[in-house]
Amino acid sequence: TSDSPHPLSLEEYRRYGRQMIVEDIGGLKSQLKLKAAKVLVIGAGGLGCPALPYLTGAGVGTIGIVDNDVVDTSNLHRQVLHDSTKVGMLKCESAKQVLNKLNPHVEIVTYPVRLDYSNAFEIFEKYDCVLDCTDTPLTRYLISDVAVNVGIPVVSASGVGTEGQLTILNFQNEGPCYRCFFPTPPPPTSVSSCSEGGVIGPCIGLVGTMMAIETIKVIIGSYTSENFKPFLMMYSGFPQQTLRTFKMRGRQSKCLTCGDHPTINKEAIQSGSINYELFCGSRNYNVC
Amino acid sequence: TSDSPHPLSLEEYRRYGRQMIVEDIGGLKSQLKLKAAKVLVIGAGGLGCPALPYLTGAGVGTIGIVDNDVVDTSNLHRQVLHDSTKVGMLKCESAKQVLNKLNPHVEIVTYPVRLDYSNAFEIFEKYDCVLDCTDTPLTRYLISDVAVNVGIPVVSASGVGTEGQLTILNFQNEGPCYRCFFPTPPPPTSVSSCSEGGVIGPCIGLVGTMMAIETIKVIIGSYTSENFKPFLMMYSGFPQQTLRTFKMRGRQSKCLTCGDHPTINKEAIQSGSINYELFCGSRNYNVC
Amino acid sequence: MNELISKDIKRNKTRMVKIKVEFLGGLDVIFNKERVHNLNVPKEDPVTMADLLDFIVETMIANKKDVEVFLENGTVRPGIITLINDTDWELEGELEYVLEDGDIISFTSTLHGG
Amino acid sequence: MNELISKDIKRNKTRMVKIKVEFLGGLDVIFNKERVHNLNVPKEDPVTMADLLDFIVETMIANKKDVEVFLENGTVRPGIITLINDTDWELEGELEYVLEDGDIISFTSTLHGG
Ligand SMILES: [Zn+2]
Ligand SMILES: [Zn+2]
Repeated sequence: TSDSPHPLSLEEYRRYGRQMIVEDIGGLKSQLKLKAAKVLVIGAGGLGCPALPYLTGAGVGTIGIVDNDVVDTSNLHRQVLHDSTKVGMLKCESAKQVLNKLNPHVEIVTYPVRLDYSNAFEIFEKYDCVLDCTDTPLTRYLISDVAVNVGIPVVSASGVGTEGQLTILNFQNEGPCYRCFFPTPPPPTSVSSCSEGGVIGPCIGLVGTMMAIETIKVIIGSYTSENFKPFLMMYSGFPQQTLRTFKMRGRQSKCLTCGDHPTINKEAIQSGSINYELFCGSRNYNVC
Repeated sequence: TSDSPHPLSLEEYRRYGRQMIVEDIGGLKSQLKLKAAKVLVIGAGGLGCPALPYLTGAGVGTIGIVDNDVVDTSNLHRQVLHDSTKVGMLKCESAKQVLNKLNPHVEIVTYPVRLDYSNAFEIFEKYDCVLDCTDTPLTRYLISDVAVNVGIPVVSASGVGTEGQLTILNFQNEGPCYRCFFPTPPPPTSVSSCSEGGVIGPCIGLVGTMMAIETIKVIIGSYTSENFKPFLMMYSGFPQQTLRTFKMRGRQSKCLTCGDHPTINKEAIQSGSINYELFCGSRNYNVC
Repeated sequence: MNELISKDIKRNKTRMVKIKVEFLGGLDVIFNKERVHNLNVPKEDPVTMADLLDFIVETMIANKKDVEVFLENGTVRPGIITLINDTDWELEGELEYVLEDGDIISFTSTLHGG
Repeated sequence: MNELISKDIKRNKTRMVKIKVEFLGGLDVIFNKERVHNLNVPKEDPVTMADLLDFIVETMIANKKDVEVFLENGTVRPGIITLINDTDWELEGELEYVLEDGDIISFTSTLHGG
C-alpha cells in the first residue's frame, strides 16, 4: 500500500498526525513501517500493560499477546490496563478488549498459552519483533533462543521493587543475545530476594513505557547496523529517579545460541532436548 | 481509621500487598497515607493519562480531575486512557469511567471546567497535592500561584516531541515555586517551535508515569524538609533514552508569590488583578 | 559534535578554556540542530559566562535574527534554563561565573506541552 | 556511603587505589544495604579486579554465608553483571583489569520480574 497515492486513510492521518510531525519519527515513511509491523508482546503484566497501549496508539499494524494468566486483584496496582471487572478473565483477552477500542486500525491477536519449547516457533515466525515482558529466567532464555533462530530482535526488560532493566537482543541478527550476556543461569536461590520484594506500579510501568519507545525505534529504523551498540539500561525509582546506560559486550563467538558453532538450534529446542526447566534449576523463579 | 485494628479491608490488603512490601514504600503506614491523600490532577491529556491510573492503582483515596476538553481522535496516540468510543466525551468523565473500574476504593471527582483565577481556589482548597499536567505557561503560573497560597505542593511536568521536564514546586511551603524559576514568562514567539513539534506518545507517557512516582514519594513522606533539594529532571527519548537531574535554585526572596513580600496573594488573584492572559502575552501558547 | 577554534587563537597559541556547551529542549534549532558543541573559548582574562554569551552570539548563531531566541536585555532570555555542570546558574554566580576547563554549560528551553 | 580504610595502610602510608564500588539490583542486601561504597584498596602491585573481589569478600561481607551470593568458582556469580566505569567488564579484561584511581565498579543483579 505504500506505493498508492493515499497509503493512510484520513482518519489515520488525524490519529497519527501529532506523532508523524516529530522529527525523530520521520513522517509518513515511518508511519507506514509501523503499520506494516507485526510485534509480539509476551506477558500482559506490569511491563506489558503500558507497552501495549502505546504501541497500539502509535499504530503498529499487528500486535500479538501471549499470556495464559488471568487477572487477579493483586495485579491491579501495577497492571492498569486491566480492571476490577476483569478479575478472572485471561489477561490477553482483557488487554485485547481495551486495545481494540483504543485503536480499531490495529489487529490484536491473542495466544492464551504458556510459552514453551513446543509452541514458541509457530508463534514467533509470524512476527518481526518480540517484547519480553515476562518474569522468569527460564522464559527469558527460551524467548532469546527462539528469536535468534527465527531471526528477529527482542526488546527485553524486567523489574523488581523500584528498579528495572532494559536491553535489545539479537539486533539485526548481529547484536548479542541473552545467552551472550548470561551463558550460565543464576542459581535459583539467588532470585529469592526478589520474590519477597514486591513492586511499585509506576516504576515497572515506566520500564514498560521505555520498551514501547525502544520498539518504535527498532521498527522505524532509528537504530541501524552502524549506530547500534549493545547496551543495558538500568532504571531506579527511589530515592531519586535515575536512568543509566551501560555499554555491553557484543555477540560472543562461544555463545551456544548465536555464536560460531551454535548447538541451540530450532531442531534442538523443538525436540525438547534443551531442558529449560532443568537448566534454570527450579520453577521457584516465578516471582513477580 | 488508622487507629482501628483493621484499617484496610481484606480486599485492600490483597490489592495493595505487592506494593506495601516494597521497602521504599514502607508498609501499612504509607498505604494509609495514600488512602487519606487527596490529589488534584489538572489535565487528563498526555501526562495525566498515565499518571491517573497509577495513582488510582496505588490507592490514593481521592483524585480530582480538572479538564474541560473533550476526547479527539488526534489525542489517542498518546492519551491512551481514553479510546475511540469516547471521542467527543469530556476527558475528565472518560477518565473517571476507566478509573472507577480499575479501583472502586478510590473516589474520583471531576471538574469539567477551564481552570482560571475565579475557580482555582475553590477547587485547590479541597486537596493536599496538585499535579500540573497542563500545556500552557499561563496555566502553569496560575497553578503555582494558587498552590503557594493554599499551601500545597505541585508535581509539575511538561513535554514536547521526545523530551520532557519534571519538578516539584512549593515543597512543604519551603521549596521554590514556578515564579522562582521563571520570574518573567517567555516571549510568546519563543514557544512557536513547540506548536509544530508534535509529540511521541510513550515519551510524554513516561514523564506522566514519573509524575505518579514523585507524587507517591510526596504523599508517603520519602521527601522530607531535610532531604528535599530543588531539582529539575530532564528526560530525552531519542536517540538514546536519558534522564538527567539538575540542581535548582531555592525559594527566591524577591519572588512575587512565595518571597518575603508577596504581592500575588489570594485576594489579588481572585479579584482578577493578576492578568495571566496579558502577562503571558497571548493565547497562542496552547500548543500541545 | 562541532569543533570551533578561532584561527588567530591557533596561530598565537593563546590560552583557551575548553568547555562543552549543550542546547536542549529544542534550542538546537538555532545552532544547526547540533545539541552538543565542544568549544575552545579565547582566554585572555578570566572567561565569564557573560563572555561565553558574547562568544556564542558572535561565532555560533548563523542567522542574526535568531539572537533574540537566545538573549534578551543582555542575558539569557526568560524561559531558558541555564545550567553550569548540571546546576542552576543562579547558584553559581550567573553572568559572573568564571569558566574552567571541562565545564559543561547547558541551555534548555522550558517545555510547555502536556 | 561507607569509608573503609585498612588500619595498617593508614599507618604505613602505603599507596592505595581509590575507587567507588556500587551494589545494585538488590545486591546491597549483603552489604548492610549500602549501595555505594568508597574504597581505598591497598596497592602493592597493580590492583586487579581479582584483587578487588578478594578485598570485598575479606573486608565487606559480614556474614560469610553471603559470599556465595556474590562469588562462584572464584569469579562473580552468574546473573550478576559487572561494570567498570559503566562498561561491561568483558570489554575491559574481566579479572585482569587493573584498577585506577577514580574507577567506578558496579555489580548489579539481573532482575527477572515483569
Ligand atoms: Zn548469543
Ligand atoms: Zn516563588
